[in-house]
Amino acid sequence: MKLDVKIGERIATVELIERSGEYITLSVDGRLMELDTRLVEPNIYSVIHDYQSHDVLIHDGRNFKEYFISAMLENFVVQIIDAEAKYQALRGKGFAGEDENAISAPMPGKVVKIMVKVGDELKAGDTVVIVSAMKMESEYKVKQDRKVVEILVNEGDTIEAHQPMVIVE
Amino acid sequence: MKLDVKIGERIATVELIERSGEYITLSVDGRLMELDTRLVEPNIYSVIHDYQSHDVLIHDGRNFKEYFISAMLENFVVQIIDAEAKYQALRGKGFAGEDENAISAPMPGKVVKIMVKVGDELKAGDTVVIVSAMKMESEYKVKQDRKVVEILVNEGDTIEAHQPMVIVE
Amino acid sequence: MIKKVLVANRGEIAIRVMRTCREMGIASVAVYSDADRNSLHVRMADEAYYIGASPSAESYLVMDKIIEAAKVLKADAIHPGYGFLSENATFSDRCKKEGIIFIGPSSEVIGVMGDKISARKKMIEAGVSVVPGTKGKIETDEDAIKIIKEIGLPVMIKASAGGGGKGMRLVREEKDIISSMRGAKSEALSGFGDDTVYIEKYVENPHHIEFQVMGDSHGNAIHVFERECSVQRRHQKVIEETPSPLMTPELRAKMGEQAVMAAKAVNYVGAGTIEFLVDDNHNYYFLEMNTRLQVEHPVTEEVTGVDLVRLQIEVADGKPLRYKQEDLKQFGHSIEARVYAEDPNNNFMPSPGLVQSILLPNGPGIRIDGYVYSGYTIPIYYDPMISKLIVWAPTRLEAIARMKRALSFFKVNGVSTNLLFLERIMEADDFVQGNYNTNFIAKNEEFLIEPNKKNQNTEDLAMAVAFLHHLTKLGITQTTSEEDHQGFVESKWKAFGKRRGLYNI
Amino acid sequence: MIKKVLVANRGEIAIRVMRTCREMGIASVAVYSDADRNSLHVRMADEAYYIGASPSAESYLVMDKIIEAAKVLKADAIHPGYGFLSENATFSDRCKKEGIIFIGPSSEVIGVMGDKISARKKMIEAGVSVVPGTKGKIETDEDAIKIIKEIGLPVMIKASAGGGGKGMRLVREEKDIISSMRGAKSEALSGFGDDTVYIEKYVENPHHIEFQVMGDSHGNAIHVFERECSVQRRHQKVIEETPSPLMTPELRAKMGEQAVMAAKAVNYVGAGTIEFLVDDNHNYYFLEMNTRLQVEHPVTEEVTGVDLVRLQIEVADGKPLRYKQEDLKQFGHSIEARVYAEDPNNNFMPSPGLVQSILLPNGPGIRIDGYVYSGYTIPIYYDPMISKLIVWAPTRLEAIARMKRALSFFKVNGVSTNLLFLERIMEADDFVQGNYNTNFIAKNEEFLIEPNKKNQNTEDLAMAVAFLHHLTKLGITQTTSEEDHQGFVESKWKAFGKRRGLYNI
Repeated sequence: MKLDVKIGERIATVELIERSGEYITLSVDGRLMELDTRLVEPNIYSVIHDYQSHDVLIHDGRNFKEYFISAMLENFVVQIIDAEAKYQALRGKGFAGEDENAISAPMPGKVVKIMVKVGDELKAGDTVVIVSAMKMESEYKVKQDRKVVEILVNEGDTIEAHQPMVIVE
Repeated sequence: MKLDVKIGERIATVELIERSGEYITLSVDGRLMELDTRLVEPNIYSVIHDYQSHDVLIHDGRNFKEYFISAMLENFVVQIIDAEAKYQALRGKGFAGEDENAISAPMPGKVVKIMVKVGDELKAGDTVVIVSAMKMESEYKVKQDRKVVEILVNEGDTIEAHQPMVIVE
Repeated sequence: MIKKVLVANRGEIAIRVMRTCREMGIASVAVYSDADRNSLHVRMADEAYYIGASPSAESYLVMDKIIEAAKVLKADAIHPGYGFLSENATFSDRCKKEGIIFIGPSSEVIGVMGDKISARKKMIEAGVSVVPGTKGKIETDEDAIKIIKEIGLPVMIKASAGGGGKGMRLVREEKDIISSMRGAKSEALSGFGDDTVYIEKYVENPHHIEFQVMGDSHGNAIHVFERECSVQRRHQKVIEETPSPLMTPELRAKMGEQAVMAAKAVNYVGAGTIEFLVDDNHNYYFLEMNTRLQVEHPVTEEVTGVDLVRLQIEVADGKPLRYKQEDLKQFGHSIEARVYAEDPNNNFMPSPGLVQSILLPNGPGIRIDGYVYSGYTIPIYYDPMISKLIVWAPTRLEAIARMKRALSFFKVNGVSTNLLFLERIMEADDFVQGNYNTNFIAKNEEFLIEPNKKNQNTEDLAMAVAFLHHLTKLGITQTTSEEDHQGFVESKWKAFGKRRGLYNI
Repeated sequence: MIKKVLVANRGEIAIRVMRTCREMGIASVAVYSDADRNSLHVRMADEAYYIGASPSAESYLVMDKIIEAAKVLKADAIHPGYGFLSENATFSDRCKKEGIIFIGPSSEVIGVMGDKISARKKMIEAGVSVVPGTKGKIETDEDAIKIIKEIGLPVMIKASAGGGGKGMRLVREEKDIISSMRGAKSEALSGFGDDTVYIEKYVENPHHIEFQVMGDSHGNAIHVFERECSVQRRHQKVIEETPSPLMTPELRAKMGEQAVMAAKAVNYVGAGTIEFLVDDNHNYYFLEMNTRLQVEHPVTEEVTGVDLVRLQIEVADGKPLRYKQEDLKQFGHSIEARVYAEDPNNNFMPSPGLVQSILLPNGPGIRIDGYVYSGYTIPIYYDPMISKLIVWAPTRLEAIARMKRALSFFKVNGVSTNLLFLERIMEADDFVQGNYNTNFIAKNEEFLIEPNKKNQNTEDLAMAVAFLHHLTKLGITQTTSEEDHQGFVESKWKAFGKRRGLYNI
């Protein structure tokens, strides 16, 4: 089992070499690592690697192949790059299926205002929706010229993190 | 829905009158109670009753119809008495399916010593097994004259709470 | 005699108040909105009363609902916490009319001290040092130059009717006075229809230092020393400590005396805070008074052993203050860090949601005033502050080390937090040296937000864990084998030998 | 210079030591058995080393394994915690031979003070007050009568080779001396093959009071005041506090001086505890010395601000003590309660297992030294103490109130605990009045174990919740409706009206 994994600009090949219960041997860009990993709490792994003890928190990212990781007082955004993602990248859409077609917020909140209607032609930087959470309002904009295809929420709705609100093309 | 419920010597009839989501109306021995109950953590209910706020911990007891409850700095052992339990009681076996045929420990531990073998005739008070947990050894005895029918564990085994170790008749 | 207190608040401060109530043998009443039914303050209260929909304007800010709760459940007193109705003169008055003790000052005192202009006036009368300046209308450019020369540059020209930064001009050089006067006046006229301006001394990168005061209804007032609150992001405090690294015993004595004078000037009853701006030369100026318990009150409690909530309840109940000024001593050092559910790497975007588990640091010298438990969903409606982490240690450097230790063992599993940002503050040279003012976060922003210690090993580890977690999600995993450790080590090394051979080709 | 410490322990004390290491910038190494791979001390350590199977005889007690871990990971020092190898002279010696600093006294000191007989002798030489008596063989009944008259009744006749209560006779009246001598001797002969007996003064229901001492390698020794440890169940401490309610400043000064004399007599380096028996008339007698950190050390830290683990590491590193005797003051009052996973209603049977969630009390004046987290399975192999709850407050009564508050907000979800038992201790008159000795738990057993406040309302509530939970388990439940509160209240009252009508028939 082998996959490419991306952090920032770096893409590394990670390969599973042997797995015996919680004891795992793998390589990262050819560097062998022997890990003793235990899921001690939901989304928290205790990892012992070369006698070093690490508590690693992992959460789902903005899509199926993205993860947010905290370890050793550092934060990482990690993307898994499989065959599908590579195909997308070749077509110029970037890695890890970043779906720029759906406008969403990274946290739960309440839709305060929808600034567009279906069919609107938007200029880069136009605000699409305003979402409020914890006394702070955030504007969600399009980064390039787009057209509004579908609106999936109403003003006043409470939304989940990463829930698509507006589809543009 | 109506069931008899037992704490200590008291047996009360509890009847569900209305349930609307987490808002529940029931009666205990004819006394009406309106409860707002939320499962806030696994096995912990936050209950508001007549404006009183209670945190109620509930855990499974020694059998399917028994529960251990902690509330307001008090501990309770509660038994649900349904038709089957009543039938058992009529036959003189006591309520709530107390299965005196299986010797078990109330906590997890390690079987230190099995003092009997299948076919042994035991006198009341004879020790059947010794279980160790947390540096303390406990002896499990028969309360009346019994015969050993089956031995389900070996010395050195780790056992779960309430796991039957020896069957007597 | 207060026997039941309704806490008109939520979150950590509601719990803080209830803890002291329980210790005093006083029953506590929680109020809650739809979003807060499962909140810890409801679970911990003796009684709980539903007061409306989730937005605070429909629940925690609705006086009628709070009063109704207090009446139905026969609470003797209402503790407002901070925020919400805590500095609302109308609410204080309403409680009084309903025969309920408001644990805080009277509406008159809130009125005088709540308004910055009237507070400034009152303080000048009482002989408290305020920012030098004039409030009289400036008629001519000549008057302006004359006054500014008296005050000394730099100054701030402010529109009397102003607000939100409009009609304000900072003047650093004499040659800019006339153009700035004109600019401020014209902006004030177009902005507020009134070109009245006044002039105040501009305090450069000030320290924000506040004094805790307590007054009782018998005419006694004391101060409980200072808190240094200069670590702020957009006027939001992030770290507070006491003693202030800037403070000297002489300055403390002088400022403390002024704080007590300020409290006595308004016959203050309850807990209050006198905020000062202090410059690097130890000049200090009254800024405002907060007529309530402050978020950062625990650091004061840690170095003095005083329970400020207990004192609040006692003086609200008509009792005299249990401490005289000379009874109070500062012992050791305390720092508070405010833990927010927010993402510092994403413009400090709030991060409400489900907390799957929370692991608190605990141990010696640690106090945690929070309200989040494992399985709790932080609502989207309220403040993102989820916990206050307070440390005490004999010395400031040991307190910093302790705070770093505590932050590194504090795990909130499920939402983003500012824990790493707080940890970086503890590592910033300016902070460690106690050499900082309100400019600290702006000055150190790059250091605080972008940790520059990216470590290849940790990155590899993150990649490995993401890979394994992804396989697990896809179902590509063996079940846990019960193989023992020794057996594993052997088989692992055998496999390793093979692989190493391969890699060496 | 110590830069890396291996902690040869587990549970709360391993974590306690690691916290201070982290604050001192010292790396920490955890060791772990099979049962402890998921334990918090492993998660919190910088490094971790596997040392064997779950039973402590196969892991935490195996010196070779511990030394191997220290060598492989290049630890400069080993902190033994309490229990396990902490008072093992051979281990202290082994560390020395391997060139590893043992954070504790030398094997010679452990040897002398670990043995009660030689410790008693050493203390007599040093002029420390020990229980009056003789260790010379008593030959004749006449000798016995003479000696007992000198010591004064009551006395204990003890077999020299004795143990486990055999060969012991308590003598309260002169007429019983001869028969008791004969009884003790014959029991000693048949029990141990040696009829040598000696005589000691019997201390009636003593207080168990200990003094914390610290010594450095420069000849300095200080005491850090007393701890009252009389609340014991079967010689197991349950509650400790400082200051002792029995103590007077004069007695403290005298006993503290003796404790320092004891430490100096053996050139003690490190943290140690001098245990005394004290009678109601303030007579005190050296009982034994513990040559390690005590479980109950936090109460001392709370009232003095001293970090005892930091001092241990500093003096082990050859540094002089940072405090002189006159630097130390007691401030306020501290109580520790030991939280055990056990069932007080079932003969204190241990209760290991899965902790589904844990909610800690926190807030002002609370310190928690524990090791259990939500989702952790408490292993069956080790001590049932899962947490220490320590409170500080300005006065003893406030500390008791605070402890009660904390206990009532402490929730361990999944295993039985003694939390209610601890709460009852805080409510026992004898405890509240500070009027107790080692007989306290036996005397108050009925009150402590059987809460007599059975409340019909709570019982009804328990029945209702069990009923609802049972229905849920059977699958008889509606899914949660999103109906709002107001709608519910109306429909509920409608239904109520109907039912009430029915019931009134």
